[in-house]
Amino acid sequence: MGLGVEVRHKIARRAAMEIKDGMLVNLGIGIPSLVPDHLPADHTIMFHAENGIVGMGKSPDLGKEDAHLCNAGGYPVTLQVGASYCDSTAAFGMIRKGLVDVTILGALQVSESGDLANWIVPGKRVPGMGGAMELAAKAKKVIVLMNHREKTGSSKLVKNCTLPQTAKECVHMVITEMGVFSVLADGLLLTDLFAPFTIDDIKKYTEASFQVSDTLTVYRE
Amino acid sequence: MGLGVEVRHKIARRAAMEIKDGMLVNLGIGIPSLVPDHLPADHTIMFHAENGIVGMGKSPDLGKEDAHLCNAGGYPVTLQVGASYCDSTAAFGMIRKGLVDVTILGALQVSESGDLANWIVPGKRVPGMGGAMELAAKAKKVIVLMNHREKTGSSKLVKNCTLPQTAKECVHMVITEMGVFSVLADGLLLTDLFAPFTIDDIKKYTEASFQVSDTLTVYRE
Amino acid sequence: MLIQNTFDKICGLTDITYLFKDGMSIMFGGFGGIGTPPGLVNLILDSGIKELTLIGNDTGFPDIGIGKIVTEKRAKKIIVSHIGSNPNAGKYMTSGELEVEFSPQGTLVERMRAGGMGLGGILTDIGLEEEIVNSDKQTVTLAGKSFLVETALTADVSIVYAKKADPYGNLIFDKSARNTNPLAAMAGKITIVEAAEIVPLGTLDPEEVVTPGVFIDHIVESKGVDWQWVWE
Amino acid sequence: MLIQNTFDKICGLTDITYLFKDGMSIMFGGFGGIGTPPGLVNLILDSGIKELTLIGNDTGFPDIGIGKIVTEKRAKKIIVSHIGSNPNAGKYMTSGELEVEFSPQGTLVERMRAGGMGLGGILTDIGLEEEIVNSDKQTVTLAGKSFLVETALTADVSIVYAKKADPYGNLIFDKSARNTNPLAAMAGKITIVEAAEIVPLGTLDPEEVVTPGVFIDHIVESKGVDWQWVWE
Repeated sequence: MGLGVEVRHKIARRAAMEIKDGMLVNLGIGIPSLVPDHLPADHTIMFHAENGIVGMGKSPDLGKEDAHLCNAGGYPVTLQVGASYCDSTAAFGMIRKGLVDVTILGALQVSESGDLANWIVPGKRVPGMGGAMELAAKAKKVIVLMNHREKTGSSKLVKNCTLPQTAKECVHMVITEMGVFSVLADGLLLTDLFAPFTIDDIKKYTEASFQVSDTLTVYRE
Repeated sequence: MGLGVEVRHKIARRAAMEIKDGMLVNLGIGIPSLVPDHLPADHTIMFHAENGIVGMGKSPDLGKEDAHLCNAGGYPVTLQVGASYCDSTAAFGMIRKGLVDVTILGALQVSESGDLANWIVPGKRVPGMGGAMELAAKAKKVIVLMNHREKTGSSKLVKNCTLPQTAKECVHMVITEMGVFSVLADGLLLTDLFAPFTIDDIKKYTEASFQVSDTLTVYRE
Repeated sequence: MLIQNTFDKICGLTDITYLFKDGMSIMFGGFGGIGTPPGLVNLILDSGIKELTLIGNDTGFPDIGIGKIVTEKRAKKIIVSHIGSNPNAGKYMTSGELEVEFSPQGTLVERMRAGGMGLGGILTDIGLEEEIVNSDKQTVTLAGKSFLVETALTADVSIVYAKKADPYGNLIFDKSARNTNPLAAMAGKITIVEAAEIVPLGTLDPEEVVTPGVFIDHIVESKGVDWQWVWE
Repeated sequence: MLIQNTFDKICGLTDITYLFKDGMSIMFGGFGGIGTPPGLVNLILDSGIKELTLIGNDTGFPDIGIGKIVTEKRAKKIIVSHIGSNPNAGKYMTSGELEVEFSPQGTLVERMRAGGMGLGGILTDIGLEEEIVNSDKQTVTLAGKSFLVETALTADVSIVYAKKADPYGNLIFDKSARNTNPLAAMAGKITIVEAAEIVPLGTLDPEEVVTPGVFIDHIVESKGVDWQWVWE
């Protein structure tokens, strides 16, 4: 995402605040994978992987990798206590039934009404949706972590998605390097501001319209 | 079925001839349950139970029953070597996919074209179809073991079923105390005759029309 | 060994009485009573609730499994594949006291699974030409072949029986008492498991877990059956 | 220990070469190459067959899993949820050499399972409003809610990878290498398993068997992977 390590961890730390004990959580690749670093050591959160793990732990120590114990990206992981394996239908049954409490994923665009586009750039990159549609449509809470803007400078928080949609009105929260937005029935609400960015900065760089919370939390550097 | 022990075993012995090594076989209650008594001791046939057993063995010795290891009728069984348990969806997936090689079951009526009625007597007995529809419709070979006639004397091999049908054109073979019929594309063929019954006896007591095989096998008593 | 109640799922029967209400739907695991949770059946009876819709493989025997609830006339409707082993069910059906929806066994269990998996339903050709099955159902034609639309089943509460449960609700079952339990376990809006044994977190092999704990809301310990089996 | 080939299912790779033909459909287990049978992938490559339709979760990596077959341009069509980890698949798709049918991952695996379970398909609301998913598909309305009709998938041959197989074909899998293998194992008209270990009949616990042997036609012993994992 072209963000520095500190900013990436700032975003991950804020996302971690949305996760409570006992929840089932699915993390996408990139910044979302940093979220566990910001959870209490004695948490009882269970991590879900689309390839059939409930209770996926952190990366193994170097040399302790098991080629048959990997995350959905194909990289070695370990198990949490109380974990289980299942086949892919059960892994997605949990998602479709709404048992994933929080999914944290990246995005290409998010619209004012919470539409998500995160899987295709027509004519450029067509990787396939993988499990993104199920996660986006069915997780109880969908949190998007993304750069506020494209490399070209254009806003990724848009009035309407111009890229093909992954799922409609599915995003609950967007966290960027500038701040945190909640997607409410009447539109976006800026709830958190990451200094040194100002509300004016965000207004300038955001295509979507948004309200500012009366109880805006401002994070100093 | 009101048949004597010897006759019941004669029917079961004939049915056993249709089962070959390596087959997956589902047996109904009543006479079908006697079939294993007539298989070679070293057979490699696997028995299927709708409640989730592949490799169901014979009844346990008295006092060795396990309430959690029972057949679909709720009576204790044992396991064959190589057995496995599964849930009810897998037990029926095997049936629907056509992996049950032979099912042997009872019937109220069988028609000339192999329609089966074996689950309901309207206004009298409506037990529900259980797994009969899947087994009748999808097993590779459906063998019906039944009395040739009702207690009232009327034929159970009929031109058209008057009782509600379990599945259409599904029966491949019918074995009664009088003989054995194959259901062919052009109708019933009597292939085996159990003496002392004669072809004339069968003609007299059978509503369905049938041909007699050129190579009729006659079983002396 | 002391079991830590890490996920607040382990409880006593009295803790969950509040879940049971008149008119609710209850899905149950079990096949001919085998694998139906005896303590939860008694809890339902003791709670006095009525006008229930019961969903499961069959109605057990008159004094075994879910059959006890049917016998006591607590159900207004049952969705099952079979009532042959419980004459009371047939009697109440005939007298008009009990509505019965029959589903072929393989279809019924797929409908239960579909509910648990968040699907709308399944397509099957079983019963396509049998009126008891096909009446009032939509059909879909795929590549020239017709299929019945069979709808997913869910329930307000599912009750299941397991051999072992850990505090997360990971379950393993006992031989042929598995049957419909893994399906009912997934299809409840709330699922209660009665386990013969509750074991510490981390003691079940992750490979052997049949039902992942995420599907389970409440865990109670079983005191075993209080009925006599038909073969006893 | 000597393994008795009681069911004539255990064989060498050369015994099953005859099963592979140009233009056939092949379903494969595995997720990002993990759990895809390496020996059977090589057998397919060595057999020289082409114009294949491949069905499975994804196209692996260029030199890992089913990706090797895609890279060698042996496929004319793939039915997958994802090709992102194999740039060759994207390149051939763009150049028109490879037809790609994308199915959301959870839908894809239910379609595979439905094929194995003898169902016509399933109903889901995933992708109902997304054109890549809903185009040319029928919808069914149940209680006012719309669902897509997603058709069952089967294949001429399925290839799967297991940790252990017994002579009947009863299978257990290895950690997250289970993934789509139990589904592919059921959905093939013919299913071949490559097992890390073949064990005597009766040595697998009947409770731990994930895939019952009745779904398996041929069993070969694995020599392990001949590729380097992305993290190595």
